[in-house]
Amino acid sequence: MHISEGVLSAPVLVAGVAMAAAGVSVGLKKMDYERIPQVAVLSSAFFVASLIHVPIGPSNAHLILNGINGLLLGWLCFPSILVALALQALLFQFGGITVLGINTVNMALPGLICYYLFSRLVNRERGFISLGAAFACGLVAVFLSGILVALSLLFTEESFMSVAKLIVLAHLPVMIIEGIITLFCVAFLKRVKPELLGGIHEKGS
Amino acid sequence: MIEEHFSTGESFVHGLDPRIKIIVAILFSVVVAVSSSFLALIPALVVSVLLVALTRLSTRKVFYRLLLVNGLILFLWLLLPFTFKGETLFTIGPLAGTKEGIWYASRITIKCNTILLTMIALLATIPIFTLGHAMDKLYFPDKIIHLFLFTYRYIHVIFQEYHRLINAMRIRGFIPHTNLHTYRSYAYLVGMLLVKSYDRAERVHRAMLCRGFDRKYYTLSRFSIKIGDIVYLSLMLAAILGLVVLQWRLII
Amino acid sequence: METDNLIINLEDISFSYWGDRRILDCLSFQLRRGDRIGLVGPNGSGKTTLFHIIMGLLRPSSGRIELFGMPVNGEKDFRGVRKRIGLLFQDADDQLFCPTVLEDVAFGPLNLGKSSEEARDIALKTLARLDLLGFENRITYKLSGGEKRLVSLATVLAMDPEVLLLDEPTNGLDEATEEEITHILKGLDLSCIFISHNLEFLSQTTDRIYAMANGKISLDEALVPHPHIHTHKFGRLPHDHES
Amino acid sequence: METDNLIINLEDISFSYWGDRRILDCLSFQLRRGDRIGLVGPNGSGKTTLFHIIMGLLRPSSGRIELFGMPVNGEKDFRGVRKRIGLLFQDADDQLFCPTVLEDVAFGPLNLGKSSEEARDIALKTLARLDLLGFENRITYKLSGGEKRLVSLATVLAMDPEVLLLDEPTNGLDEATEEEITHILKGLDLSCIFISHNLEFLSQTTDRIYAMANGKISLDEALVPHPHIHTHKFGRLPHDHES
Ligand SMILES: Nc1ncnc2c1ncn2[C@@H]1O[C@H](COP(=O)(O)OP(=O)(O)OP(=O)(O)O)[C@@H](O)[C@H]1O
Ligand SMILES: Nc1ncnc2c1ncn2[C@@H]1O[C@H](COP(=O)(O)OP(=O)(O)OP(=O)(O)O)[C@@H](O)[C@H]1O
Ligand SMILES: [Mg+2]
Ligand SMILES: [Mg+2]
Repeated sequence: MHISEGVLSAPVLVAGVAMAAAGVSVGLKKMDYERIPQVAVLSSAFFVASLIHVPIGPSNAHLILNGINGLLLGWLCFPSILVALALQALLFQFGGITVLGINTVNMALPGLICYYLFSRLVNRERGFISLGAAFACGLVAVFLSGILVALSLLFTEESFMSVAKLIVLAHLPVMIIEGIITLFCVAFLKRVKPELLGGIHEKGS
Repeated sequence: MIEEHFSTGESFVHGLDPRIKIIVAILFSVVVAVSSSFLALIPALVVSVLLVALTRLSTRKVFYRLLLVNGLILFLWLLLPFTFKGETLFTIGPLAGTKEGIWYASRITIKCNTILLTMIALLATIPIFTLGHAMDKLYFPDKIIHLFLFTYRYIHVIFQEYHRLINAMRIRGFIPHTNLHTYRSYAYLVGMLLVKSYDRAERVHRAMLCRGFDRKYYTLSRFSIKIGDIVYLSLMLAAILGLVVLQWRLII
Repeated sequence: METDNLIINLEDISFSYWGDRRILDCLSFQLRRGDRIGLVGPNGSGKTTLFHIIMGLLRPSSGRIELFGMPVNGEKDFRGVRKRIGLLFQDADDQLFCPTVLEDVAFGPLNLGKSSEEARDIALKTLARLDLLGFENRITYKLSGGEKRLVSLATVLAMDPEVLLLDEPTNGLDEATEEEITHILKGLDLSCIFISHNLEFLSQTTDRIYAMANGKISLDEALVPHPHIHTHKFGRLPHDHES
Repeated sequence: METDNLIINLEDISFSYWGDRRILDCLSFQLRRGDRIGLVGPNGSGKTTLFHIIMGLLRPSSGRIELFGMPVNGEKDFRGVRKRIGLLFQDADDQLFCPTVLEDVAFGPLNLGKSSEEARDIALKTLARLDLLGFENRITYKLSGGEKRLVSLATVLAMDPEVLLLDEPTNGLDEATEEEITHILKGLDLSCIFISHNLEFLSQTTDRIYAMANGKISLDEALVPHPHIHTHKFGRLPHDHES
């Protein structure tokens, strides 16, 4: 969920940039040069996946996948998401320069949190624990993103309350779908290429 | 295909040094983003329209881009006038539209469009690869630049891969509905994309090793500042300063 | 009547990608029931593009498409006929996206509205037909190139199509797999179009060969068999040298 | 002495991916200076894997590798010799990772420590040698399949290698491009190994053909030219039919 340009107040924008800078620099530290192609190719995969629209009843929503991004990339999801958002801004004019920081935080921070919450569980042998964790991972990541977007708006202006509520509400169906998709996606990876779930973030460091 | 719609052109703006354009775009956007007074915002909007006019891009294309983004803004227009507290300006049934709400929505509309127009005029007119090289010359961290360039390079490969997979689904009669079969199929699609991407990344890294890659990237890019660049930069700095003054006076 | 047998009828089709040069230029083409046609042409001549247009994955800028005697226009029309035409992609890597072979082969039947049991049944039968029993639980991603081709073919056949469009089915395959595929394709009683650069394969599996160039298709009359110095088939069975 | 000319010497190499079956199984192989060798084998027999082992991109679980008369073990040793061996990857999209053709071709020379001017010069010369002048500023991902192959070859040649390892260089190319590549490769005065399923190509460009199967390599002695019915080359020039 992007926040458009011009909506947020200066303090929120600055806080966004500061937090994004912190996250990205930790991410960059953890990413040695050798792994740039790997992270880049996965970032492009997430960029492309975010162009997929799935139906929800009469409407549809595009995939966000920040849960699984966090799961695969750990801290590296900060630079990964930053780059993907920058390219979306440049190619489609979604979002823009000044909201790049806050948008990155709103999507990457939940990814990172989910990485710490669920990575272990997802990698469990036991099928249902692992799949349950995958579902929760997709769901919680989008939920947190919705909350962060709402908070960004509230910190800007209290009168945004009803807009913020609507946004969280709009995230609810998306949450469930992201949960389901993350579940099946993890099931797929576990069968096809489990080393990917073992994490790109820990290898080589 | 994922296209850069605005990056090619013959205009004066397309020929400017990309470093100058990046600096101006960032400064201008930041000033607009933190401004609140219409006294500053309306001139800023005018400047951004002028900037786009200078690029001689197709008006239709630019307009189309704005239209997409203003969809969201429209949503705010439907909400803000009725949710902001303040002086009632009009009523529709039980809903009371406030002056403050309308002002706020107008402010957002102007800011959003101004920044977008600036981005189109200044950043979207730089080919992405050149943009990467220019950021390198501007001392952005080189890891982020290489990540950026690689990501852009492989977006195309993966987008094509995605397209082929989705076609493979379509020719087998796949029609998306709100059901588990649909979500599972999409999840498999995403999983397959990730796996293929991961393999590709491994092969790319090997290809780099084969050509003597040793954790250092070099670039061949060369830029040079011309008179036109200096003139443009000076004018734009003056304009930005003007906006700051307009905005600042009002704060006092 | 003649027209009853007209399965694919393209009239004056033109197409270009994103304002590029014209890939197809007023192309006309007919496929009748029972036809087995080979299609050759240089890289980039638009053979793959043509197949995608027939399937409605790409839309021509002008021209008329009739499939099974009915004009087709929008996505809706194509959805109806796609089930009756099987397309094998140029790159088998693109066709398989489910984790296991069984799921992939059952995907088509599921989309046709079959229950999971029926779909499973159909999938198993199709695999048996291609001598692929035992592959059900293999991970598609880990199949070899030749196996991927065969499984892709199974996914197409599982939908019980009336026409087959195969895009370079033998590309990148070793001789043994190529022979296997040739053998299977010879045995299928369907109308079909095969794209290939491999003339030997085409001469074995098709009745007529068309050539594509400059955005048009023409019957190739220069197709005359003639003696040609060629090296022996080899490299398939290295234990020959050992035994 | 014999050994002075031994460029690649593999002894008893075994390899498997992630606890899979053994892809290479006690394989031994020699390449001498001036050798031009073709390598064939079914899909998945491990040809690509073998190339990657020679380059040190994958490490064998057992066995000895000697390159240019010296044993190589760790990444360090391989770094030294990689510059002297040029590997063309099976998929050109893996090989071209820089934005423009010029940058991609200059990438190798830059890593060899050349200045940007020198690297630029070398890149331009290599492009000229392959008749690719005018391609410098083309975007790599927008090249056609054949162009990608040729540019990949340029990126390899720009490093001025002593040995060339090409992995299916003609795969998916049409006849014209294939002939062009065949012509270029015939003209190169290097030791080389070409993987291909295309026997005609190999018979034109190599002196000897080895076959790979069951994790081993053996000289294929069945390679004897014999007459064979073949159809004419055709389909290239459709205006023949029109004129
Ligand atoms: N998605 C695309 N976007 C833009 N151009 C494309 C796209 N796909 C193909 N082309 C171009 O269209 C032309 C025809 O491509 P097509 O794949 O139909 O050729 P083909 O005859 O199948 O060639 P090949 O023998 O290599 O498979 C080529 O020049 C190709 O570069
Ligand atoms: N990264 C990998 N991880 C796991 N298995 C792999 C990997 N790469 C290749 N394999 C497997 O190793 C085997 C040998 O692969 P390889 O690519 O060397 O075969 P090849 O002889 O080059 O085949 P082709 O003619 O299809 O190119 C195959 O069974 C393949 O599935
Ligand atoms: Mg094709
Ligand atoms: Mg191979």
